[in-house]
Amino acid sequence: MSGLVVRDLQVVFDGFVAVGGVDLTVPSGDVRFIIGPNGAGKTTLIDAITGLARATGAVTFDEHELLGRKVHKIARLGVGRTFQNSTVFEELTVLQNLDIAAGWHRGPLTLLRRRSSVPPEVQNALETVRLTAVRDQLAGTLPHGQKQWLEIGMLLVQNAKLFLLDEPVAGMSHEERDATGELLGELSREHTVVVIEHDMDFLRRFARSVTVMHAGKVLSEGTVAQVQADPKVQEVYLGHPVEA
Amino acid sequence: MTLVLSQLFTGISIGAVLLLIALGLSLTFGQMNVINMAHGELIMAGAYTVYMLQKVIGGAGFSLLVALPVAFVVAGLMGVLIEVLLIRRLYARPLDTLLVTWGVSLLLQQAARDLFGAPNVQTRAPSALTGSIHLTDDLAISSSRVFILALALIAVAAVTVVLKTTPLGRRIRAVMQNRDLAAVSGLATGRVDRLTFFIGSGLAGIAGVALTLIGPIGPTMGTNIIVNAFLVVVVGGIGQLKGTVIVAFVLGIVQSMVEYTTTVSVASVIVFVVIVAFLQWRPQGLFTLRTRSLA
Amino acid sequence: MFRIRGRRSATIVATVAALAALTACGAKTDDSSSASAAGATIDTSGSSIKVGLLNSLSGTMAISEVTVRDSLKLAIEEINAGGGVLGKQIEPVSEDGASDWPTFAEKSQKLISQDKVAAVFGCWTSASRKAVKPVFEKNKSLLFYPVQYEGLEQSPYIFYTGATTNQQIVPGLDYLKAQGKTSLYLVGSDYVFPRTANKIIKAYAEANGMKVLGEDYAPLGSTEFSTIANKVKAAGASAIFNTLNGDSNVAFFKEYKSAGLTAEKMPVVSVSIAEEEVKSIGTQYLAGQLTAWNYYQTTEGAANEKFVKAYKAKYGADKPTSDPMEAAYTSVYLWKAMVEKAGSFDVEKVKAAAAAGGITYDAPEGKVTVDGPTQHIYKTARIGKVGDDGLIKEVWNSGEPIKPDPYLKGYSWATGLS
Amino acid sequence: MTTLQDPPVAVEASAAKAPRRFHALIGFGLAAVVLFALAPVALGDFRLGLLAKYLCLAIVAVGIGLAWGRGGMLTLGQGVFFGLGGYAMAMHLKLADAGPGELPDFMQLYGQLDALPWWWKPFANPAFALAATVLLPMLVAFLLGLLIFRRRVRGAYFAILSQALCAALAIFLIGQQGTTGGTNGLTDIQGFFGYDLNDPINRRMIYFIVAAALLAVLGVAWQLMRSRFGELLVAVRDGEERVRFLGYDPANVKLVAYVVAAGMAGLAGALFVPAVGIISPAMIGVVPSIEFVIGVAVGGRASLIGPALGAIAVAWAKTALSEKLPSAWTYFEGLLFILPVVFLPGGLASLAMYLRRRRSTSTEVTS
Repeated sequence: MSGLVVRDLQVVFDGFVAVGGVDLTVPSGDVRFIIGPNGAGKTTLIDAITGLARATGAVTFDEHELLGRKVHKIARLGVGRTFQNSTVFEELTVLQNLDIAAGWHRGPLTLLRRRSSVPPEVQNALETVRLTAVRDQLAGTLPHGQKQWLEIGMLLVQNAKLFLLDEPVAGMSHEERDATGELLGELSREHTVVVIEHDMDFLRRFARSVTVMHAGKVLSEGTVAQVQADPKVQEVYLGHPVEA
Repeated sequence: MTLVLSQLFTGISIGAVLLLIALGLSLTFGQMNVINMAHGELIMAGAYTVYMLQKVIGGAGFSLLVALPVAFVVAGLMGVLIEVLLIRRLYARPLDTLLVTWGVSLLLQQAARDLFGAPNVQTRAPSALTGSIHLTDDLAISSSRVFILALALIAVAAVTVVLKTTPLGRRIRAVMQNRDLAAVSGLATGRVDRLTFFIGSGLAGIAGVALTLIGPIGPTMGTNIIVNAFLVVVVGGIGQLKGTVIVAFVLGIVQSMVEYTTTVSVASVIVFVVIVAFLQWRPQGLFTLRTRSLA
Repeated sequence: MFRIRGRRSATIVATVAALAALTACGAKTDDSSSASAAGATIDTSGSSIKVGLLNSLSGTMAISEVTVRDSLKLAIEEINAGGGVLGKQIEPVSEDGASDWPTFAEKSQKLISQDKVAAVFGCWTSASRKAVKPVFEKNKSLLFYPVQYEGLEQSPYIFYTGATTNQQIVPGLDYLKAQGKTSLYLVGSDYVFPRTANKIIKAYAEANGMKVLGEDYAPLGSTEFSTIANKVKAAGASAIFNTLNGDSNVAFFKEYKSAGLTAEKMPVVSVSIAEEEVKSIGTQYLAGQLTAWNYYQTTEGAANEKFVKAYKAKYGADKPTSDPMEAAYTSVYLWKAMVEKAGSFDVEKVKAAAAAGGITYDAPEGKVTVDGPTQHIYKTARIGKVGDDGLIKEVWNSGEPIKPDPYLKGYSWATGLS
Repeated sequence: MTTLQDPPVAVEASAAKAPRRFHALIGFGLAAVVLFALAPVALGDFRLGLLAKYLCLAIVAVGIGLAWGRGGMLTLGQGVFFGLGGYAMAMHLKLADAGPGELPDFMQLYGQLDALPWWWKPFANPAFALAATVLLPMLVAFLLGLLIFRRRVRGAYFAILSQALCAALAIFLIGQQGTTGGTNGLTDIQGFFGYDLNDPINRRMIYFIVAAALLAVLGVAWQLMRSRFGELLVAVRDGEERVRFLGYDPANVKLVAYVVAAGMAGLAGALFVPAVGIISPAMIGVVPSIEFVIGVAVGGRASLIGPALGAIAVAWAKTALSEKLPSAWTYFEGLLFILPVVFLPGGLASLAMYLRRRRSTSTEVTS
């Protein structure tokens, strides 16, 4: 089936089990939120899918097996991700950032020439993530929210089909969150989106489905309402304002 | 058989020298990720300490014993001075630290030349450390090498104890594993850095004292040994004392065996090839701390 | 546009043709300094005459070469005090070779074409001499080289005032043979002099019934000698011939002593350890060992007493004098003698004066004579023993100055070496 | 042209950009006038010869600027490639000096060889030797880079490994005296492809070749920096892992920059031989290799012209200072490593950029 399929995924660091047997199915077009307390293994799960952490089990995306492939080969299969701390190239302009993200398939001759015009997909992405006005500004000078958008824009031009976003709205203002949420909705028309997030309010408004992780395992899965009603989740989140 | 044994011991003793030199580095480079190219000049400072003390105290054996703590403090303080004045500004730029400390090493070398003169100076070794100990009739090991081996092992043990059991050691490891987190949890990372640097540099001073027994004491004595010492730490793996210890001895034995059967120049090339091959197998060194950071 | 020598290469001509238009504006054929191809211009206009002193004042070789520069300056001062050369005061221009061979070449070019010196004194390592040799030959200018070396060289523009192999190494071997030593172990730094010296030693040993039990080279500056000491000990030779240089000697002798070897059981003959080095290694390790040179601070004679006294008065009572320093000091006086005989500073005339023979000087090492054809000098070989006081005492000498033979043509066993 | 539409804020972006075409053309023109017209007229043969040597060092510096400034690879081993290029050239020139079928002088003296070693033979061919001066270093860099970058050895590890390579190669070359000339290196080179190097006019020709090579190398570096590859290289420097997640293999990107830098160092070494007349292991070891880097740090590691100017300035300062005060040079050199790196990490080039920015903001205010 298309979409992301994870079966019995295990990641072990020096004897410490970070992810212990996770099964996860995200059909294409879904906007899946993954939540869980710190240390639940959320980021490690994404690390394993994208090839950063060594794992056992099986991960397929659109029928391609991902485990065992190198990071850049997985990226070429249409798997894109962002990081908790924004990792745009601060010494390059917004345009340059996007142009690089759009270009892994370029041949040597194109690479060795100067960019003569803005590629159409980059232009589109600039408009989608609303960064046209700051196109020639160094990415390092952007405010935090715009950096996160730039990251999403880079995934767009990268032609990623699966978006793995690690806390994309942390540190954003309310307006920025809303805008980001809407952007996620637009994206889901053509992409599969997986978001790691702590912000419950944001989750309730924009998630289509939710997976709750705890101690390296999947605790609960379903719609927002289903998950909120799950007693196991309430137990884990005791003292956390789930109901609020 | 005797030959193999005596060559094995030679290898172990070369390893002990390497270990003593690399031990300080495994703290400053391994724990703090600071490449201190002036480490060799701190070793030099330790060696000149012996020279000065012999002028003041006399008595070869006694002055050598006194030199151990004095050299530790002298080199340690010099290290702290370098840390405070320069390295502190460069924690985010490790490669720049390399260049800056190379500059420091040039300054210290020239300063030594101006203070003590360009020629090597001589120190006297206590007579107990100039001969050899006969294990059998034809198997003898040099007593200065035994002394250095013992010194190296004691130093390793002491550093291990400090790192594993004392509050300071816990702080050092905390800062190394996550500087930001340690700072947030209220650790004065600046003070921990300075203390780590003091100990690492002080160990260089002790290595300098030991080197007076087997090598020349002069302004350039540090440069000759520093490249190999860095290799030991790199191959041993960052942040891991046991890696440094094992690699120092293995490298010493490989070097002495290859050198015995071929020539020094071939041996140095072979050692380099072995290291590159080894890094193909374990690019992060023999032992690594797995962390979940992006870098 | 360009002066062509020999065959041309099509590829380069093509490249150069592209540049020719550009070069036309720069490469003027009447450029004043291009006259240097015809021979060095020496500035004799003033009341003084410039000479160059080319020594490493920084870097690894500074330790040794600074002492040479000091004794060169001493000789110049003495000559100036005595009225100079041909009525002109000598004005030394000192340059730093920085222990780096290309720098030596650069600085010698500077001394010749900028300072227009009458002669240059200096260089220590063979590598630096090889680097400057083409510069002096090209500019037809003179170099006086004051250090014992490996022979096999005879440049028309270099005077060699240190020993060649038959004045130092061969006498050293003769001495060992006379002492009844039948086997040798060779230890040296990895560069030209030890490798060439050891080749000669092996040929000598073969012809004289001695065995060479092993041969080891350590990189210059190497200070890890435990393996070599092990090899030496295991081989059990009756003597060691040591051509190590600088720092390595310190480490080698410490290791030698640690291995339980002694001067009585297995003496070491060293050819690069002079009084200055004895000081830095320490008599604790060196006492009783042998050296082969042409001069020691203790060499007897009025000329040496005067030299040692003057040197210590100028540079300090604790400063020893040594063979290369003496050869440097002597080289200035020999140049003075040649110039005065020629009656001119002109390089070709000075060379002709030397070639005619009869240039002698009562040097601290004894009377030396310039050998016209080879431009080396006759020197007395002296074997010395390191004493507990750090001085070297002569235990044997060749009796009379030995004729220099850089290519060892007079030794039947040496055929095929050069 | 996108430049015309750039908003004023784009000045900020110039840190990661190569000079614009217009500025670059002016710059190249200016450099050509200085190198080809002014210097040859103003300087005598001796100083011009020195300048040729400095320009060789500048060529190495341009490569280091690319690898280190743009690519983040602090290579402390450029001496290896400089040496390979130099030895390839010197081997050919020695063979040409000796004449067909003859052995070079030092081999007869020290090697006692009857025949040329097999690996010397191809260098008798001028085309092979010329190609080898650049291709041989590039090949070695390629193989080494493949091993090192693929295994993600980087940062300090890479720097130390490249330094160890220098030490090993220098010791190895010294050990093979009979076939490489040992510590002496290859010296006493008389001719350069038929031209007599003792003739001052031909030495001027060498200068012009070196100057042209420097301009060409700057041209290559300029094109690489302004190209998409140049942007990618900066991206790899600042976020190697991030680039990986965009589908690139950063090892390949770094490999290209490293190999190009090695080729430049090889070219510089090859030109150094006729310009100075010697190549020896002393030019390969740890110390000269790290000295190549100071000029780059002083001039501005990430800029185009900074490394070249820095290298020339430092080499000139070394000659000038060591003529007057030899021991002062070592102190000065030590400070050169410390002060610019600590207080002006962008080098002199960043100072120039800072001034330009101040001027441009002040003109904005007034207009």
